[in-house]
Amino acid sequence: MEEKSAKTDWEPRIVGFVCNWCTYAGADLAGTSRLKYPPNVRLIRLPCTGAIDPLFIVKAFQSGADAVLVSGCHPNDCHYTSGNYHARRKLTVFKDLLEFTGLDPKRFWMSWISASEGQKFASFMEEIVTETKKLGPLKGYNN
Amino acid sequence: MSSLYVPHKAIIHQVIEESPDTKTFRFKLADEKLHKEFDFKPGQFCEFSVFGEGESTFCISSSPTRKEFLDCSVKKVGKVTETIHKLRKGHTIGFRGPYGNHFPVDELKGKNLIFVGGGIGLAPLRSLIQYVIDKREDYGKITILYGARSVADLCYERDLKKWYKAPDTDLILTVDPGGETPEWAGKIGFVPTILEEINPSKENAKVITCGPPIMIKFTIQALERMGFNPEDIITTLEMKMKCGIGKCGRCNIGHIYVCKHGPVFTYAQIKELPQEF
Amino acid sequence: MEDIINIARELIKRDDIEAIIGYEKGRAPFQTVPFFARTPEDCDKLIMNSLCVNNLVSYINQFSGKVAIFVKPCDAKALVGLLQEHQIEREKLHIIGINCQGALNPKKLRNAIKGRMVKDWSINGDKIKVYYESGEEEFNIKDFLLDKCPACDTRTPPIYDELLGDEIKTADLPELLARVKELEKLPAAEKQQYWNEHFERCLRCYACVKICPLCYCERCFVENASPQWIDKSNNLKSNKAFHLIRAYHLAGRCIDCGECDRACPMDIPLRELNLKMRKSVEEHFNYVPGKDIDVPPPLSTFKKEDPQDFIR
Amino acid sequence: MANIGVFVCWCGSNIAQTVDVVAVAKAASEFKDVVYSVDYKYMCSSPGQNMMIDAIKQHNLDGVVIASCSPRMHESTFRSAAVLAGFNPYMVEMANLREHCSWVHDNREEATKKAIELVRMIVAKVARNAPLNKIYVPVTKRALVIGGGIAGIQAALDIANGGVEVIMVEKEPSIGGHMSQLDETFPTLDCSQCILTPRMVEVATHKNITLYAYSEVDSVEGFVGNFKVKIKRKAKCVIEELCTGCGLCTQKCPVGKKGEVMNEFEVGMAPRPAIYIPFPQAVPNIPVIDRENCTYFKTGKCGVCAKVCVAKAIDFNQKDEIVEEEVGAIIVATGYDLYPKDSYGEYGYGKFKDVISGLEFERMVSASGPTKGKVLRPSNGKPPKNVVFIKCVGSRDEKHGISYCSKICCMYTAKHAMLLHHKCPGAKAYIFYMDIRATGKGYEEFVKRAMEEEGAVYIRGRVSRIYKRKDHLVVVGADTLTGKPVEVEADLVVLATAIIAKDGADKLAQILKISYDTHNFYNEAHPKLRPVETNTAGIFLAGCCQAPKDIPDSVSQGSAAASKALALFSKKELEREPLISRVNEEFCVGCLACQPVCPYNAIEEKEIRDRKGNLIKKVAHINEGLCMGCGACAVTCRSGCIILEGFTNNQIFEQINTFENLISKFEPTPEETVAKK
Amino acid sequence: MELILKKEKLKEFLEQLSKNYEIIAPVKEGELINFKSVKDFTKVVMTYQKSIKSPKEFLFPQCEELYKYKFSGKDVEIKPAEVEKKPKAIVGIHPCDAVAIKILDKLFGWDYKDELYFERRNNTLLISITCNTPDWSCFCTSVEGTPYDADGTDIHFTDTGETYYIEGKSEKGKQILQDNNNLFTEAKKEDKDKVEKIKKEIMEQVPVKFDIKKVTENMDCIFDSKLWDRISVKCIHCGACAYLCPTCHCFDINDEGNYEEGKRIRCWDACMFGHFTKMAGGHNPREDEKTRYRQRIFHKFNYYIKNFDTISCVGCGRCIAECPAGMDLVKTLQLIEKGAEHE
Repeated sequence: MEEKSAKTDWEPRIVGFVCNWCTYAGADLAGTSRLKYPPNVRLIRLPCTGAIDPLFIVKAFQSGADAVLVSGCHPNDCHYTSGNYHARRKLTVFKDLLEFTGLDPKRFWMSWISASEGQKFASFMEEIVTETKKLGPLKGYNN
Repeated sequence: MSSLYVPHKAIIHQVIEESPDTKTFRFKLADEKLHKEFDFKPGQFCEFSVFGEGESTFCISSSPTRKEFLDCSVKKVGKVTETIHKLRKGHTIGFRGPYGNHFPVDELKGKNLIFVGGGIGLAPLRSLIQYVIDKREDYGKITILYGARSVADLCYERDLKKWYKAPDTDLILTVDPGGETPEWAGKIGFVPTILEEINPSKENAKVITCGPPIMIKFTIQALERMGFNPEDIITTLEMKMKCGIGKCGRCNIGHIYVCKHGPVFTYAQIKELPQEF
Repeated sequence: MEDIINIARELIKRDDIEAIIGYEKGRAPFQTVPFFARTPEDCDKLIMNSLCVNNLVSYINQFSGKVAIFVKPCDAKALVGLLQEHQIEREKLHIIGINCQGALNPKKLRNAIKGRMVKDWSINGDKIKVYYESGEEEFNIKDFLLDKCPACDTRTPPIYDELLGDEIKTADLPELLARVKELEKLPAAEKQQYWNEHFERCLRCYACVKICPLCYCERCFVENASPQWIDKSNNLKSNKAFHLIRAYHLAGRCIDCGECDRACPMDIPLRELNLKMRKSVEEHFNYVPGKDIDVPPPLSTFKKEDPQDFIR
Repeated sequence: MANIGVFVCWCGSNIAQTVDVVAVAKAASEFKDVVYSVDYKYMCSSPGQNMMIDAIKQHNLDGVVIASCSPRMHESTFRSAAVLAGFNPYMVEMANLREHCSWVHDNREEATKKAIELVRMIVAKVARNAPLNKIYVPVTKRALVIGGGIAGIQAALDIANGGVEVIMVEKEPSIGGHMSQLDETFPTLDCSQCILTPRMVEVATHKNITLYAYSEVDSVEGFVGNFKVKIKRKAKCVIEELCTGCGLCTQKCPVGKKGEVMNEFEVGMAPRPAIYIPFPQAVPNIPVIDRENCTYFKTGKCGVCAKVCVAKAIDFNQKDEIVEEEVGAIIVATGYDLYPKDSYGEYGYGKFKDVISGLEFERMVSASGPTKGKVLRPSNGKPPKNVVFIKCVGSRDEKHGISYCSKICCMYTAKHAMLLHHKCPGAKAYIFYMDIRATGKGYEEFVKRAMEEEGAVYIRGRVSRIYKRKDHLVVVGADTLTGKPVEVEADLVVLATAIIAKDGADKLAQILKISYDTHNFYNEAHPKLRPVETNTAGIFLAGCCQAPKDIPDSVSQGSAAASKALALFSKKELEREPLISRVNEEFCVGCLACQPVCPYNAIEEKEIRDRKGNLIKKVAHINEGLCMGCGACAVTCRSGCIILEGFTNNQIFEQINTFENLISKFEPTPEETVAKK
Repeated sequence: MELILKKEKLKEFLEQLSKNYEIIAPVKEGELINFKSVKDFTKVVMTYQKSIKSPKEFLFPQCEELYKYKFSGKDVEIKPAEVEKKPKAIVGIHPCDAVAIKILDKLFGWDYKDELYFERRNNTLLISITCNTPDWSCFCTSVEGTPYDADGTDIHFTDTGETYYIEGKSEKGKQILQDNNNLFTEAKKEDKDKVEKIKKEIMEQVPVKFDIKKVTENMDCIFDSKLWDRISVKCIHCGACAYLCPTCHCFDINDEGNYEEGKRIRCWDACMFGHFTKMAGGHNPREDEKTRYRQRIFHKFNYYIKNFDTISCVGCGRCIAECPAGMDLVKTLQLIEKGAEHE
């Protein structure tokens, strides 16, 4: 671990769980708009943020993610009317739990990014990567 | 180190679809020399690994008299078997074994053999049937009664055709009522019923049976009615196993470890066990 | 004590009651264990005192017929949860409510007697009297209360068919979430260290899961092999994942009976995790579990105006 | 264990320029289960698709990964192509190397590395995919149209003319909507009533249309092709079959004479009786009793209407009634409301009688309106000389109002200026505006005409306040073009108030389970490509319930929605994507935590019984017709008994898990190295 | 060979020992006593009531890797696990836990010799100590054990107050004592007498609770008794008893890893878990709580005798003391002692 963090070429690994209708499309828009952001993010497409289980997040940390991002449609815009509201509740308490057990709050991000917010997506990715770099590699989840 | 649990690599050579939910996997140990030296007895089982999924226990359904390949027949029932069913020619699997006891091939010499099989339960019998057919002169008359739910569920079609032609061998096939097709020329009825119908002689005979628990239960009842001694009825038991070598502690029925003392038992032995299987 | 035996005897005579779920004295000093009375004679063994700690409601579904059950406020809150989640049928229950002024920690008591052989013990008011082979000793009950008890605001079961005694109101309780708030103040690294040390010890015996009245899943997520979310290896990585999700699954549902805490052979402070979830749900969604049968659990519902400060 | 083929697309140079596609294909060929890996210039081209089809056959593939653009772009393309190869389309997945990689990164090495990982994740996912089959559900060939404005009327007539039965539900006593309130319509200035009324009559008389006026949708259950709708028919207290529409009752009704009840149709500018027909051309032409204001209902005495009705059509005992209808598609055309009167205090609306809304002006200029078509000052009943029109009242005002443009105000204000000119010769129109948006056919010319031929004075700028000076209103503003303050002494001020969503639109959306935006306008499924569909299959949108629109747009959307519905009805059975949730009944404990999270009410309790009929347990069951595959239930289930096909836990798990690969486990970890020493 | 070690010299002894051995000894963790690999020998707690876990995990870890696998193309690479070679000394093991290791030896050694276990086993030195603080749940004396008889260990300690009375049991143990001769003094007769007295006193603290002969005799005819229904209702089917038990040895074999690589591991399993014997098709020979609890008791007090000529219970009492549901093995055995008829 120590060895890993000492390396200067360390790049954070970020997993994003995003909904198909808004954020995934927003990321697509960032692409079509040729906006640049760091290549550290791997998105996993789900139909809706409502379909994101905290187990996914834990598993992502276990699998070596240094930060996890959940993003979906803005309130009221959910393709399935309420998935994002359910996700918001679930992840509110789960985020509390993660923090309570010592996870830095800057390692778990949640956002609403619509299909038209390519710019927001790109700059958000930029920010997450920058912040995660400041924190260094995550310890305590991947042994 | 820990060679006990480390499987040999084996390569799938052929996948045969036996029935809608059963496939036979024909494989060879990757190490040629090891494959040549590998020996087992009919009735023994092995641990079959799909790396990343886990191990599953299957009997070896081919005969040690035919050494080119090893066969395992697998019915799709759970997570591991589901993945096994996705295997194709050329895939690598893990294999350890053989484990457990075997059919008493020496004791059976000179006896008339009656095989009663149901569904995928024919797999362990197949090993023995091939064995005795290959050593035909050592054994007496062979009667094979094999049944399945429907015509499509009958396994080992190619073998059945060969057994049909084997010397001094009777092959009787049956399907459960409703499972027949218009072309079906075999019997229609449950295995125990057909067994009583064909009424094989118990003289100098041994019965080897395997199939679903309910079939075994009624077959044994039928055999008892027909006057067979519990000592002359041989079957194999199935329990959940992990290690296969009498350590992990889940396949025991009473103090008997199925993986070590079994899986082949006579009905006389089974009667003595706690009824927990 | 007479009371409960008489009540039980009357109940068991009824045709429709299969068993009475209560407590009997255990073999160890200060031990009580769950007991299922099926005959009037059995009923004589029933006891009820502040050492009756087990939450009995998980035993209800062991019986196919109607059962009578003695419930402390903790048990009753669990009942509310189970009724809310369709796990038990109200008609198949006769609930005898027992007021509670706090239950005792038998382990603490055993430590206090320093290995002396105990002949018997009895509880009188706020004192517990211990009879040794020779001599006796008296202890103050309040020094031996279970951690969950001093701050508990429910002294009378929220649900019952009959109640022994009168309803008790509470006042001037210590802060329930004091410990959680204390832990919250720690810097992230210290929090992580604190929990890692605990999680590392976990045996994965699942006593916490199996004892929990609200963990009734037929297949716990940790047993799910498809996919195997949580590795079977008991290393920090998977232990932590297990405990995080266990606590999360109880968010908005845990009624703070503290059974997980008590059951854990490795002394992992599971209740602190559960309380954190309680705090979170109460703060954000203004919901306290174990009170209302007709309200859906908070994580199965939402309000448009739920807080979302942390969402960007 | 599978045979997976990986097809890496160059997308011309779109991907290949930034990502070393050859390296990606090579790396993929070494992944577990990958038996075939290739790169190609344009995978989506016909030769590209054929390449996939050939490989499926040749290499006996049971999984395909197309590493190209976004699955939102071409997933259906490749899945359809797979079907041609006799291959299960759900065994095809896409890795997004273009939008999520080559287009957003510059560094070739890093982008290639990322591309390889993206492919690896999808390969791992596909290995867990299972073949799925489409779901087929029967269709009820009837449509429900909610709202009888012009959009609803158009949709209903188009569907009915297509030979399909239509149920139309209208909240008000008459259909017609806002269009029936208008006088003349831009840009042709043809009479609104003249073009609308025949269509209203057609609705009433069409053999395929059942009209429920004075009714509301109470509940909707079911799913596309199979909706069960409960409609509340409010009691009219008039027996429709008997009523001849003679109108005697409305004339004799003692209520309303003193202006205690104002006519909604006249935007409160004229009184109406308690039993009334909203306007003379109403359809159906049957009066209703407004029970709140009826003396009989208030005091139990009166009953004049019953006494004068020769047809004996009055029935005070009528009750609200619920009727149930089964339909296969629903068109929502519930229209709009106007921005509330009292919101703009600085314009004196409500305070000064001579400040009116556009719609009030519209009624004023209407020949059938309260002033019989004369423009009169409400304060003194005299014709005005100077009239100030203020545009964007509420619209485009994020601070006080709403952010969007109400779209029609530019045009109708120009129209109003013209009508003023026609009806009040000599009166002068001053128009305060922010921009002029005249984008329709003939619109720009229309505005120009208002300016140049009809003498309307356009002042660019906002009005800061209006105050009363003697008999006049002084409108104070600034001309932003000249940069000078402007003051107009007006006799009448007309506010072009914003269009807002219909009151109760959110409630109806919840009944219909369709999504709506922050302004309560209904969301279309796709802003460009699916503008009349909602995300709930079988429910379509028409008119202003989706966003502000003018009449031509509303009508075209009505027709579009109708064509969508007719297309739906053209099939015997509906094909649905099988990407829905399923319950593992073996482990479900029936806690039903999943039930309240389902936005489609697709989860029911199901009893599992043994052969003898004894109840074993109750479990959750998902109605596959209703499930839309959002997956909320799947993650609510604590024991993981619900899986979402296409996004199963196994698939997600493998995707996440693949991630771990960076550190090879064959190299000892630092801890292991230490331990060995 | 009997020696005396002054208590303050224990640290020195362990330091000497640690030159060749990794020292595993009981230490305090919060309220618990647990065996740990120790470097700071001042932390070692030789006199303790009951360690929460038995030290069996140092021979048979809760989780251990059997081998690693990695796919490359269609092929799989397999790399068997290796056991670390450094010898371990388990210091301060109570006699019950020491006896348990002998019991485990039998299982791991029959037919197929479990190399992973024996590699560790043969590399482990056992230094036992007389248990002078038994608690209410202890019943070693009822299962033919004693709190002081540590058969099978290498060196045995007895805490006599100020000193440890030390017996060299095995050749290996004796050699170690010899090598560190300078730390000890020769035991005298009065020391011996003192130890005998201590032993007698402790024996009194652990009264015999049942006649194990009678229990085991009765087992065969009690299998179908209704008793099991009654006793097992209380059980909540966690694995606490099995995981804390020094003789329980059931394990599971699993693959852990990702899509392309991973390891096969074996980890403890417990017969009280519902899925323990559940087969892939759904059939479970021990479906209900009754059969599972019965299996546990029979395995320890009947099947084990039939296969290995010994019961597999050492009377440590952990399963009783730690059972969250208040299941009491002693009570169960007392019922069995009374026979099937008495229910």
